[in-house]
Amino acid sequence: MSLFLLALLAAAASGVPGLFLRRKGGEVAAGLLGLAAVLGLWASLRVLSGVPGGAVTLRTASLGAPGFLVLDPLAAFFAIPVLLLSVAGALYSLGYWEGRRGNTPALRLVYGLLTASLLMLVMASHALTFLLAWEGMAITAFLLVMAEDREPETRRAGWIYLVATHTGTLLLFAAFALLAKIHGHSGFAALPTGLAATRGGTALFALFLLGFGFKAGVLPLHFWLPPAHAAAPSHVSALMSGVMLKMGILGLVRFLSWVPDPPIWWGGALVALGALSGVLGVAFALGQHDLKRLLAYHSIENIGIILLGLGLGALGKSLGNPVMQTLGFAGALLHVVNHSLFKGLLFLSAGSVLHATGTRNLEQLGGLGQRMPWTSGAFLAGSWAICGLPPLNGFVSEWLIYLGAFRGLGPNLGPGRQGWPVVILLSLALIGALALACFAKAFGAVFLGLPRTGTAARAHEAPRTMLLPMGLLALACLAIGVAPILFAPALGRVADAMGPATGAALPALAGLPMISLVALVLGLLALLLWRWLRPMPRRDDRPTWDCGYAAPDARMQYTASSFADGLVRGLRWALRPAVHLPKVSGWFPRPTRYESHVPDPILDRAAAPALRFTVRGAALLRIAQGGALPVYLLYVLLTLLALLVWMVA
Amino acid sequence: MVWLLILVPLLAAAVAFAVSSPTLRAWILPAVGLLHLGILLVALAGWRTLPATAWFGLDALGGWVLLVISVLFCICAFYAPAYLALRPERDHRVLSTCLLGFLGLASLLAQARHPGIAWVAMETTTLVTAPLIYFNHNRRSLEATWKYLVIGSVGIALALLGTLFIAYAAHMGGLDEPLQYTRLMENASRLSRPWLRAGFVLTLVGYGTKMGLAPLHTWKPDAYGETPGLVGALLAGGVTSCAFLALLRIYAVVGAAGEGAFARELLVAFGMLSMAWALVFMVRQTDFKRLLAYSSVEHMGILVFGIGIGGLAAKFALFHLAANALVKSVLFLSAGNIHRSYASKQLPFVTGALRRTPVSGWLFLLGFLAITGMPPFAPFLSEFNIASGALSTGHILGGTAFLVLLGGIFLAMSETVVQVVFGTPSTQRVRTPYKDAPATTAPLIVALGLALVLGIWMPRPLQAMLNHAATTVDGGLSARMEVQP
Amino acid sequence: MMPDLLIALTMLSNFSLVATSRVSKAIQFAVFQGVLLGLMPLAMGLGRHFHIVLLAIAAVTVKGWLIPFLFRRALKQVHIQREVDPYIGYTVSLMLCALGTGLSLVLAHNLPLKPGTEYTLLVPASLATLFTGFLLLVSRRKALTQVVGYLVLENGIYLFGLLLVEDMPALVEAGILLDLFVGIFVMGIVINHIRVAFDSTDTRHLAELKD
Amino acid sequence: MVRSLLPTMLQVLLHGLTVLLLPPLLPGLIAKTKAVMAGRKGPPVFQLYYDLAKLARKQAVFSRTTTWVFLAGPVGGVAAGLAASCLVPFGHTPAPVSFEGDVILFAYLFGLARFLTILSALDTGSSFEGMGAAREATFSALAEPALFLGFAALAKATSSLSLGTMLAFPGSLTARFTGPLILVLAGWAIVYLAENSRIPVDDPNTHLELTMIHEVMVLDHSGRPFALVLYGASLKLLVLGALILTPALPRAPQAWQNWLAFYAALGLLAVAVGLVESSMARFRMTKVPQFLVAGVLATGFAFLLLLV
Repeated sequence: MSLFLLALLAAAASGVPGLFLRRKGGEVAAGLLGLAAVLGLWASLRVLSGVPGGAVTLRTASLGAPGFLVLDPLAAFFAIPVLLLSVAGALYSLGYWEGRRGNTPALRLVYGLLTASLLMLVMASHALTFLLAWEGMAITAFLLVMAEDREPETRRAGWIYLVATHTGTLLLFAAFALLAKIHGHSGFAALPTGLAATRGGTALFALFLLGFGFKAGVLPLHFWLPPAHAAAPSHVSALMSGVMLKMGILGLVRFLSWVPDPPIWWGGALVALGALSGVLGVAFALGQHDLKRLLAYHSIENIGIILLGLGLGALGKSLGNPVMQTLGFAGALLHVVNHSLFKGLLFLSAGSVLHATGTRNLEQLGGLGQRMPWTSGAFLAGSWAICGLPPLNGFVSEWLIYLGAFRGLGPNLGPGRQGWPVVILLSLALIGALALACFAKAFGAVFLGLPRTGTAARAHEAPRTMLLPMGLLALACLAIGVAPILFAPALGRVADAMGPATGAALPALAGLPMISLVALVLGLLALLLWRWLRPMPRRDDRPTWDCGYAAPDARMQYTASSFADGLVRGLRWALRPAVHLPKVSGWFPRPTRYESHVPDPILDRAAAPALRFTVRGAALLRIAQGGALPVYLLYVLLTLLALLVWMVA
Repeated sequence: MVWLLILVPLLAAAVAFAVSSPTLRAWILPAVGLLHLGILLVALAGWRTLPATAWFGLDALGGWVLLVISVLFCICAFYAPAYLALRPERDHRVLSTCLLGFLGLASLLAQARHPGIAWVAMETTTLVTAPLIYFNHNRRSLEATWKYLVIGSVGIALALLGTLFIAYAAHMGGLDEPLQYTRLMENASRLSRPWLRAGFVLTLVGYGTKMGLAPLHTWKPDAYGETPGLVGALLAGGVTSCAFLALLRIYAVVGAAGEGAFARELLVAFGMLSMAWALVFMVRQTDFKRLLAYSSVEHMGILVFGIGIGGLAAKFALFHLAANALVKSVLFLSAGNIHRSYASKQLPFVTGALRRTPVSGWLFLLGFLAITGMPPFAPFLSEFNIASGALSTGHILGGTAFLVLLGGIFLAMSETVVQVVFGTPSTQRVRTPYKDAPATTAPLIVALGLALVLGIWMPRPLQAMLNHAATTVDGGLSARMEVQP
Repeated sequence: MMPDLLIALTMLSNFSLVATSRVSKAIQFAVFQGVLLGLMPLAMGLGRHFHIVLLAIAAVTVKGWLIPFLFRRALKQVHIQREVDPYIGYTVSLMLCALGTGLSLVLAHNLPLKPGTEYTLLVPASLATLFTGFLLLVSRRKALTQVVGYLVLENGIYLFGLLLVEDMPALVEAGILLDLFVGIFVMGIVINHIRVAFDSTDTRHLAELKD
Repeated sequence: MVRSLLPTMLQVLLHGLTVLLLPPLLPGLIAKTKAVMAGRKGPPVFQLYYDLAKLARKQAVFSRTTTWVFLAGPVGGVAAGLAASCLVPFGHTPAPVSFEGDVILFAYLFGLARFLTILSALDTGSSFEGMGAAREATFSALAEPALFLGFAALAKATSSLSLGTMLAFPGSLTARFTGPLILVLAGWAIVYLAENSRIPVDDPNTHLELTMIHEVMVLDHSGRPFALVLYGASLKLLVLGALILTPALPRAPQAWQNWLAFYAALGLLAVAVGLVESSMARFRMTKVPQFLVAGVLATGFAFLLLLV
């Protein structure tokens, strides 16, 4: 525990020296975060290996239950991605951000604070400490999103994010208030049996689902996410998407772990939301042209997968089906870590692309694979993992959820419940296929083929400080993917937190070592075939075969939009793409352009209009403050009369 | 002690009026502020129980409010010299005099044990603060002053009638003057109900006008918008607190008489209405000083709402009094700095404050986040506990509305604040000599620091005092029982 | 007997206040009303209490001499005679005033007096005067007339105060009276400033600040 | 121990040999069938073997735009195919590797192959290959659910998650399972045609690039890489074929009988595909999704039948 607190302090202080140092501030910050990572990981791993972690009680002006910060397995588990990604981001920023912008020291400071509040959040075991860390996280993240506040786009994104996160916080206010009413104190504790079925339990579930859903970016509460992730500096996007969203999941997980007897429909609701976020998330990703927005929508999709897992676990818990429970929760939790790893990797490599070319627009990139081989390798690894393809980590967590869902089919769950596992199966399959298409599009458009613009042609490989963290994350992905069995015991211990000894069964899964085996076979075969191809006679000075057309150039190649076109058309009913299709007429039509983009369903079609409406309404009421003193006095008189009459009546 | 607290500032006011050198006069303010705070602390340290018939004296509630006002005054006073140095063109003889006068009258009000005296103090406060609003001596400030004066006087007159009604309620109950609060509360059961209710309604409207509860708040945006941030801070944190205290005294009597339910309904209703009304006028508010004024209306609403809920919420409403005063001072003073620097307080012209006046910009942003309930600042504790108090005592509807309104207000306020603070300063604005200097920012930082500390830790005696004050307000125990030394 | 007569006169003056269009007349009525109320305690036969006599004298001096003096000064400076186009016309004002009086009777009916009090008219009269003052404040444009309204409103309150005059602490009474005076005084000053700034005391000019 | 181990060793060996040697025969059979139906002589059944041998010796030509990703397609395709082949039982002979949940791995290995093929197609920067890749991605998104619904149905019926036991269906075949089984097989047959890019979804030997799906993706491959592509395609025919055939096959007492049955069935399958190809024309691109949806519906309906 003390180690962990030390790590927390180191993280919080990481930006401070930079304020006073003229040079090397970034290196110091990275070093401190590295120290924090070492200490924190050591502490967390000890806890995950079964050593009991400690608890700390803070004194605040408010009365409360003891144990304001507790380092339990859940906390340790969620701390791991935090530490990994924050240090990776700090390293990355050395090459990505340092020296390029004016506000670097402030940014460093806030980045450290964000890490610290995240570390505090995972340990929080009391409403006040939780909200404290929660808001600390939200506000520091807001400041980081605002890093480039010279662009109006960034300011808009930051504001939307701020409003969304605060709304979520207010919902949490209400939730914790109800919780305090139930417990009599604001500490975290298991709920009494039978409460979940009451109206209070329902309200609690709804409030937590909404409050944490805002942060996790569950559809339809996701609308703040794409703009914010696109606007933030890439290493911040990595941290936000990789870790901050997961704090919403952490909240849900903690809540579910308190409930001994969740009603069936809770699991159902989670599954439904998961399916919605998963499928629509990836569908909307397909329609994006902005690389970082695309990744942001994929975060929504992965949150959906996690929710599917949680829902499965909750169903298992309420049906008393330990296998479903274990596999569901374990899969969801593992996917939390996995997603933070590969999504961090993806955002970092997207950052290098942005760094090298200065644009995020897929249609202006291309052919970067030859110019930045390492970055393209990193992005490929990330895509590989996020599509859940073996032998990387994404597959393992999805495999656990699949397995749980299939197992849920076996025993007869009773009328109306059979559907849920199938929903999970189908949405996972669909998500997998669509994600594959989407990342084929993204990777192809950015790294393959010919550069579509001069900037893309002049791109350069990123510096080592940026490549190193990507490499580390990629290795982590590979490790989990190839040897999942190594992580099973820790995972089991965390899953135990979700209910009586559920996780114990996990390491016993025969599949995990087998996956490693198949992965090895796969690698071996690939190696052999590669060796066979190497010595072949070859010449590579020819243009691409284009059916007899001699000089193919970049303008002829398939664009990202046309790649996704088929699917976007297929999903027209959901995506409602805005297509700008000018009429071409006359014998010699003037040059024209075809555009299509997919606006966000909530932000652009619901939230913004609603806001405009409200503003207009408020403008109408402004006359009440018209400036005429007699009118103001009339208000006083009328209030008085009204009250007197009300009193008499 | 009692008289020192009142007379020191009043004498200082006379001195300030006499002194001719502006700088010297400016420095009287912080000196007296510190002195007053010191005396107050000594007075609070050495509690003794007051006799029921005492005309003056400091009980937990009055002590708490006066402490808040005194601290607030110190912050503003330490800010004043630097600010007044920035305005050499304006003679501040009247300003300084009135500021000090206000401090003295606030002390009088806080220690008055008789409703009549409390009323006199309140009325005089109105008259003393009117010239403050006219500091800028232009048409706009004149209009603001006029409105403040007329609406305030009318309101306070109604409060007088209400006080008389309550006196008559006692008279009917065979209870005769002198009617100190203590006597009133101890014999509350004998008061005649109809007169008591009518009296409370009148005092609520009267003192509510001074507090700025919607729809009686109409003078507020004009007054706060046209005065220097310095005065705005004192009005928003000081005068309103005085009115709130005067109202609480009556409320305590009403509660002690068993008419609490009736009063609570009214308070909750006023709280809701004030928050909603403020929200409407915060939407797309381009003048950030008026924005702060409406935020003040909102927080007056939160205060009465908390009191109306009672129990935990009432305690944290009193706590919110302090939190609000501190953070509001930060907001008003930093807004004043930004105003100085841009020579404008209108939105399209004021952007990128973080770049033009970094310290004030950050203070403004942090102040905004603090006032909207971001932990670990003090307002978070109060707003969270008021909400949870409401929800856990069965006021589901009220609590929900409270949270919804908070959300809406955040939405509206943040839009303006983000535009003011972030972005790049428009280039064609006139350059003003103002630059952030320690003298104009240090007091703000101290205030924000206090708000921070208050949010995390509170000294035991202070907690005890707060608890006693809360019980006093709820009419639980008569004002005679004091915090022991 | 005597008090009731005075009260009746007060209520009459209310009506004439809202009916008159001349500012100077309005002021005279207000002052007249003030003096009536100042004499009230003596009429109620409380002459035996020394402090009440003092109070009466003070009230009469303030309301009958000081305040009129202030008003006349202000009137000379702003040299206006009549309240042209008020927000609410005179006839309507009269009706409203009557309505207010009726309402105050209803309210007073709901506020039972201490058994054995002979001045049953006192409460309705004071409320009616209060409403009249409000009516003037709300319906008139000239700053001066609004001050008159404020004065009338205060009169109403003073009238109710008479119910308690016997055992009201002199300190409080004096304070109230002083405050009234200072209040009017400050308003006078502000009006003067307004005249200088806008060279008119029409409150229509005072509507710059709004949302 | 040894006595029990030996047969298993043999089985695994045979399995491996089948996977390595048999596949190129299937396209030959299909082609032969089509030729016979069309009254032509047609290429020899072993044509693909000759082609592979020739290609292995030829020089490969690479476009300037390509990177290493260009080779990842063929390599990954074959590697994934081979890995997947270890998981699927050939008839009622046990698969070399079999465990709880290998179904999912099986499906995702083919996903991997597809992913890499698409990428290597995009690597050339040719508009045609991009087009093909897009189509592949789009249509497979529809084929996936059909495959998984089929798995779900079988898992429900056999309450098992290992291909070995799931596909060895007839062992536990009762009257109430026959209907669903037929539906699943029908759905999978559609998936089979789509995944192997046969008529009516795609035409392997059309000459108009605009209309191709799979063939157009490999326009630029030549020499050994192209050999791998061809071999991979035939491998897919075999492995997915095993998926369809196994549930349909009766269980024989002796291992060798099972093997024979499987080979016979495989031959029949190839002939059947040939018959389909020669009896109907390619769909318009816009029709293809509806065809695939039919597959989804069939499998889905099968699952529903199992629920009631």
